[in-house]
Amino acid sequence: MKNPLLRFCAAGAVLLSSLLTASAADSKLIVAMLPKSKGNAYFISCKAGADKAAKELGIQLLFDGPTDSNAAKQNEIVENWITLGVDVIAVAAENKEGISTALRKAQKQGIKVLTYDADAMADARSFFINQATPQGIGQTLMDEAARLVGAEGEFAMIVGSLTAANQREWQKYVEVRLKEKFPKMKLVAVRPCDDLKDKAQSEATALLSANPKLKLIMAICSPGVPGAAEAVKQAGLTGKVKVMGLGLPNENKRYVHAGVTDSVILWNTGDLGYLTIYAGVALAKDELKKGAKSLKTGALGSFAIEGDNILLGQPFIFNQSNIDRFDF
Amino acid sequence: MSTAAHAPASFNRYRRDWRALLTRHEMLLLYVLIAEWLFFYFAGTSTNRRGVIVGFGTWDRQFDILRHSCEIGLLALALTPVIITAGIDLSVGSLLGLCAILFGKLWHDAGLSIPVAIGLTLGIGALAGALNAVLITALRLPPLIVTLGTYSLFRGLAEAITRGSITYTDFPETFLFIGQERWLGLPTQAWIFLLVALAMGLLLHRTTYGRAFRTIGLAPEGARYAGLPVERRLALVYVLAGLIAAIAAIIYTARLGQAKADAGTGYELFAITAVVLGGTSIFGGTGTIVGTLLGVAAIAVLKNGLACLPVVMRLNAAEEMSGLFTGALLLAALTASVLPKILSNLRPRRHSSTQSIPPLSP
Amino acid sequence: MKRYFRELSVVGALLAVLFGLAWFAPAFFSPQPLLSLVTREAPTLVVACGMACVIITRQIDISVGSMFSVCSVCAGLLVARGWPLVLVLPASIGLGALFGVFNGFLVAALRLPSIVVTMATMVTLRQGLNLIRQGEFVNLPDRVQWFGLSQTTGQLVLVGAALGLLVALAWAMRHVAAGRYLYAVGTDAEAARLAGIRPQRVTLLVFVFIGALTGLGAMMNLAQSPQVQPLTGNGLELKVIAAVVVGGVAISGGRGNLWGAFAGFLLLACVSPALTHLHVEAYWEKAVQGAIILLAVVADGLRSRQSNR
Amino acid sequence: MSSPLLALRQIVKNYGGVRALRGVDFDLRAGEVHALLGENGAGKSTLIKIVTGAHAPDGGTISLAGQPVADLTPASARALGIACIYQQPALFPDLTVAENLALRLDATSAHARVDWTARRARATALLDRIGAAIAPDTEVCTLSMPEQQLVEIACALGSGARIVIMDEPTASLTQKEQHLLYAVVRDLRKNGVGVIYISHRLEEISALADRVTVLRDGQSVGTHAVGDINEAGLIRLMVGREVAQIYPAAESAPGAPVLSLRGVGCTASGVHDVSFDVRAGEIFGLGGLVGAGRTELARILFGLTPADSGQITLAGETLLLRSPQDAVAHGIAYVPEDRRRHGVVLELPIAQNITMAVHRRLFPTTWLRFGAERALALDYIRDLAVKCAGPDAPGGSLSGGNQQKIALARWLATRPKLLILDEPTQGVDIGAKSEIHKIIRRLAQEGLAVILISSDLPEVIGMGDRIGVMAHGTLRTILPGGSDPHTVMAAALGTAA
Repeated sequence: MKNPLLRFCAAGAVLLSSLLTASAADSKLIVAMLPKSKGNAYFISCKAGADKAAKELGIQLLFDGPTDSNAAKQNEIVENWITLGVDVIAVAAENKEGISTALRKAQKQGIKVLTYDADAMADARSFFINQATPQGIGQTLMDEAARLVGAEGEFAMIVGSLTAANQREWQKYVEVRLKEKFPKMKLVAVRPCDDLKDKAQSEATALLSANPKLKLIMAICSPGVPGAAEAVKQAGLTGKVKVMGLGLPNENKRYVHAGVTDSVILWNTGDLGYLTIYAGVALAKDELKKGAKSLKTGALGSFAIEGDNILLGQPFIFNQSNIDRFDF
Repeated sequence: MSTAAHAPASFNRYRRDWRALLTRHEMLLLYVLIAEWLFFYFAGTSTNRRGVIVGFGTWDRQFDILRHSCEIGLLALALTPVIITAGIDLSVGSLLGLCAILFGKLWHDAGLSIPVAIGLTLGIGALAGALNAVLITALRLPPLIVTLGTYSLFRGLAEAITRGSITYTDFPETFLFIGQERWLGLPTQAWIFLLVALAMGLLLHRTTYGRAFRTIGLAPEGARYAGLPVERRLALVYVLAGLIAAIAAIIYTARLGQAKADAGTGYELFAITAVVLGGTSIFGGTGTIVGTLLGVAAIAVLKNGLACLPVVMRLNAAEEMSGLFTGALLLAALTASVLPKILSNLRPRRHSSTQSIPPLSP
Repeated sequence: MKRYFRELSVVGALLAVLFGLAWFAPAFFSPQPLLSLVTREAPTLVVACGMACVIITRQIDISVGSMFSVCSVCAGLLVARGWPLVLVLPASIGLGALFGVFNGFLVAALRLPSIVVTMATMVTLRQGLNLIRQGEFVNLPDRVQWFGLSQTTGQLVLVGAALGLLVALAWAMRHVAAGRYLYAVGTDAEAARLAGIRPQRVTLLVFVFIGALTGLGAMMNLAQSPQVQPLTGNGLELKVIAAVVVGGVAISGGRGNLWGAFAGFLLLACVSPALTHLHVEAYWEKAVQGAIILLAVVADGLRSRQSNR
Repeated sequence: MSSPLLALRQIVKNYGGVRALRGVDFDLRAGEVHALLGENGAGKSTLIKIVTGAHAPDGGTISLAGQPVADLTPASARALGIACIYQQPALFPDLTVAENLALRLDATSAHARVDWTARRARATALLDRIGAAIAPDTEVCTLSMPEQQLVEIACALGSGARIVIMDEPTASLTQKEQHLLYAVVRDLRKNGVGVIYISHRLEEISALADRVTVLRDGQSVGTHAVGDINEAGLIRLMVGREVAQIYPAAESAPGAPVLSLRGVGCTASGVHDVSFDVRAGEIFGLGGLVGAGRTELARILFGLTPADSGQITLAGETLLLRSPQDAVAHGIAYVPEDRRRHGVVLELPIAQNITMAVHRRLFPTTWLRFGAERALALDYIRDLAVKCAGPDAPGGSLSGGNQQKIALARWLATRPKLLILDEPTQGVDIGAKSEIHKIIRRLAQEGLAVILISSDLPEVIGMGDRIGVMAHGTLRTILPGGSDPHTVMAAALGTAA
């Protein structure tokens, strides 16, 4: 029974493989891009920009990642890419130290490594596409929050999960900035929403009734902003309690127009993806080397390089006046 | 007296038939695994632009699969005896997280040396398993509910202790060796995994403990009437599960170089799937370590192999596809396991109904 | 009194939490926020009712979270395509029921253990949804929220619907023969068969029922916000199972009732907002919930030990 | 004469290899109480299960009031007016009394509204009618065994059935409740109901029944009007053979006392004040009716339900038996009554079943030694002449008698000082039965102290060197072996106490 079965399987596998590999045999440059969490709208919009760049440059783009932020899975995917022999790996690191081992291994195999969105250890990659440092994000968030409430009063934060590393970083810098510059403001609570919009709404509702003096809710995960906005809207506190945070224009447009959400802060994520691909290809073709001062891209012109950081530019503040101009 | 009828010759013939029957599930799984592997070997291997052979059919890939399977594999090993006694332990994934951060804390905050911290962590794992054990054996509570509670509790404690954010990193190279390097040709943790597998295999198949687990799973009352120490054996199973979860935590930490409260989230589900896929009956009594290993391998090969397929790569959906296929594989395995019984029941129609719907087992 | 000791003890714990809140954080009871919180829990309550029925029948369904997500997304897509709500509602319920038929068939006809079957369904549905939607939100037209009613009316309608369903179901579980069949099958399927009940059919139907309720719950969730997130049902299964078990429904079947499950549900649902109101840091939430579940089962264990003596 | 209410013709039923019924004819007229009599295992329970639709017969016809019925199910049997009171109450323990009555009585559709007031009222009425003081809202699991039996009786009464089957209804009833039951039976008869009444209490039968049918080994051995046959005649029909001939006799005198009990009791299991000695080489038969406390006593001796009073001494040593492990460690072995649940693990191989209780001795390092295990198993398979395909065949592949031998072998392997056998020949065919008897006698001959619990009266009398008779949780009397069955039965019934 065993031998015929084996033979049958082998034959089937050969047949199928010839079909499958035939279509993959085009020898395009392969850039693999790893988001923190694939389902997150933030990274989906990154992918849109990356796709555009990939088409312009005629390369193959692999875009894969964990469905939830998970450092272990990120490592596994990178290691898979190493054995797949891709040309460039671009990573948004969930965990700095954790991913770096895998990235160093990739470099050893001659694969070019970039980081975007969140950096790894400096020796584990060539360049970091710096959309904004955690410090910069924290500052911008806090400054905008202070502007909205006149630098005075209580505010609360909604975070993705209690264990998401980048958000803890942002939160840290928000708190640093708060301490330095806004003594009259007070952070009264930090609640997790497990990256669930519905849970963010429940949490925000509870925050509102628990803290009657609350002036503002800052959500630093993208499902959190519309969730908090819906809570404020339902509580009838539109305008009285400000909502702001890190989020995507499309998910928040209706709340911004309704005056519930005041500002949504984000860099142009599409551009981030676009720039990452351009940088990756340049790196693979040896057009981008250490010490370069700028990088030219197709549609977006050139970007400045500072050390090993390629700068995307400052975070962008979307509000009623400009949000309709963006679609991502 | 017809003692002559029991000549050893006739015994041997029967034994062979029976063995074949027992191993049928494992053999089927082995065929599936081989077919899977061959398929991915041919379909998932190619030559890249620089003329290097890449993809599934490389040694590196095989080692990676092994490396990535160790933690879930360990949890599956821990769960095999649990499920053989007709129990279940949902808390192992959470316990992995708790042990990981306690290990980090012991080393980083308490300043203990790595070996001492490892020792203490294993102790904590066993202790946490003992909590499950006490609730299940002394209070006779259903394992499903007890471990559902500790599933929340352990993860919650991990988050509370680290306030969610603390991540322990910068472990010494010597420690990371366990998770990131190779030793004697294989990834270091694979040796630990194989050692635990061997130990569990021996425990389950070569000692009186394994006998007791099986008997308890098949007939808990019968085991009591045979004078077996039912409570003590059951307790042992859960303590062992805790201990192995702690080992998995150490390996996890060493592989990623970090200890964080979210370690091992959702692993319990994959581990249970692997065990059931490996032919261990969720009603208890039957199951082998070899089956569990094959189950783990089938899932791991599927997951990693899919990620190497050009079609799947183009869809950017390796993880979803592997989840989808794993679920389907599990359903197929379950259905295949009852199909012969269903078919044979179809003929004498009414008899079957006396043995009613299986209740929720654990 | 003694018969409902278990349920009453949960109610007692719930009252203690509520009194504690009234004392330390009276703001919890301000009507509008409370209504919003309660509305958010309404869909979960509907699913928990179904779960209570399933567990009373001595089965379990851990695929509800995935079914909830799939129903939500499918219903959302239909609404976004312009289907009228009167058609989407039965479609969502029907889709859930269809999943229920699948689970129920495998459990009742093939006699597979429900925990494994529904685990497989859970993984398959969740990953299938991820594959197709990649986490993308479904944006809904404005007319959907609150079914086009005003917010307060909509909230009241949803809460009313959930409570109405609870009351109706609790009544039916006690006063309609079919409800009693669930207890009979859950207690002893063989004795039930001897009493002329068809256990297989009851099992199949109870899975279909929880599927349909999950579809309904998904619609109730859909009506609360203008967007559907595909992750929406994540973790729902553990939440409702825990609620039902804390409420005194025995995992071994045949024992417990919906009022107890409701009390357990409220108790667990209170934890998170209560911690917020008491300004306890969020890190403790999961640990507190785990401790409540364990306390409930330990109490059960101690009590049954005593009554065995 | 019109056709009988119920007529069974040539009913055959096989369980696996065991022929439980081999062509039984039976009929029941309206307004009569027809007693069904027979030893344990004669096929009474099987016959009842067929009439109630719980099991389908393998052959024969069933007709109700002249109409043949095929494919009887529990539901259709109920719809046709057949009600049954089982020996073990088949109630739902977590539901209330009223609820249980309703589930058993109402063949309503699933949509039907449940009227609790009416349910309670009916339950109260029914319970009142049989004079039982049970509140309808009590959960059945909180009721005592006799109370549960009363609920069963109320159930049968309320069913409005044409045929009521009572399977040893008085087994666990007290005197007062028995009289309630008799009144119910007479009441039913007066209303034209046919009652099939199963009992071991012969005086009950002569007081209640109109006709009596005796079953033996799955066949009917005669139907008589109660007035035409006396108790002695019935016992002769039931036993069917001369007792002394077929049981192996003792060849040597027993030795010193091995076990002695002094005032042993356990409140939880209802056993009190039991005192007796068992000597080495002696078979101590323990007789009595079902529910007399024999199995409960055995469970005390095996540490399953520890004694809370009295003193147990084994080979001069006073024992505290708190768990089966204690009992095994002291050389007590117990072959339980429920072979399938407690005795043989059907899924496990024979060898593993045999060595289950000797792990510590056979595998001192906890390391399995398959060779030694196999050798040990083969020894016992040969020694006890177990008919099997080999030591690796699963226990479930064996016939009842051979399973019993396996259960016996497990305990012999522990080399016990005291062997307790609980119904060792129940559900065992005749051939295997006498083999088991020979084995037991041989073991005693080798110096083992044996306690033999059996409901099979001839067995206790024929095998026992002395016979202890239990009733209502205590030892009534000790009779010499080979006593007159009537004396033993009388002691068990308590008539001559």
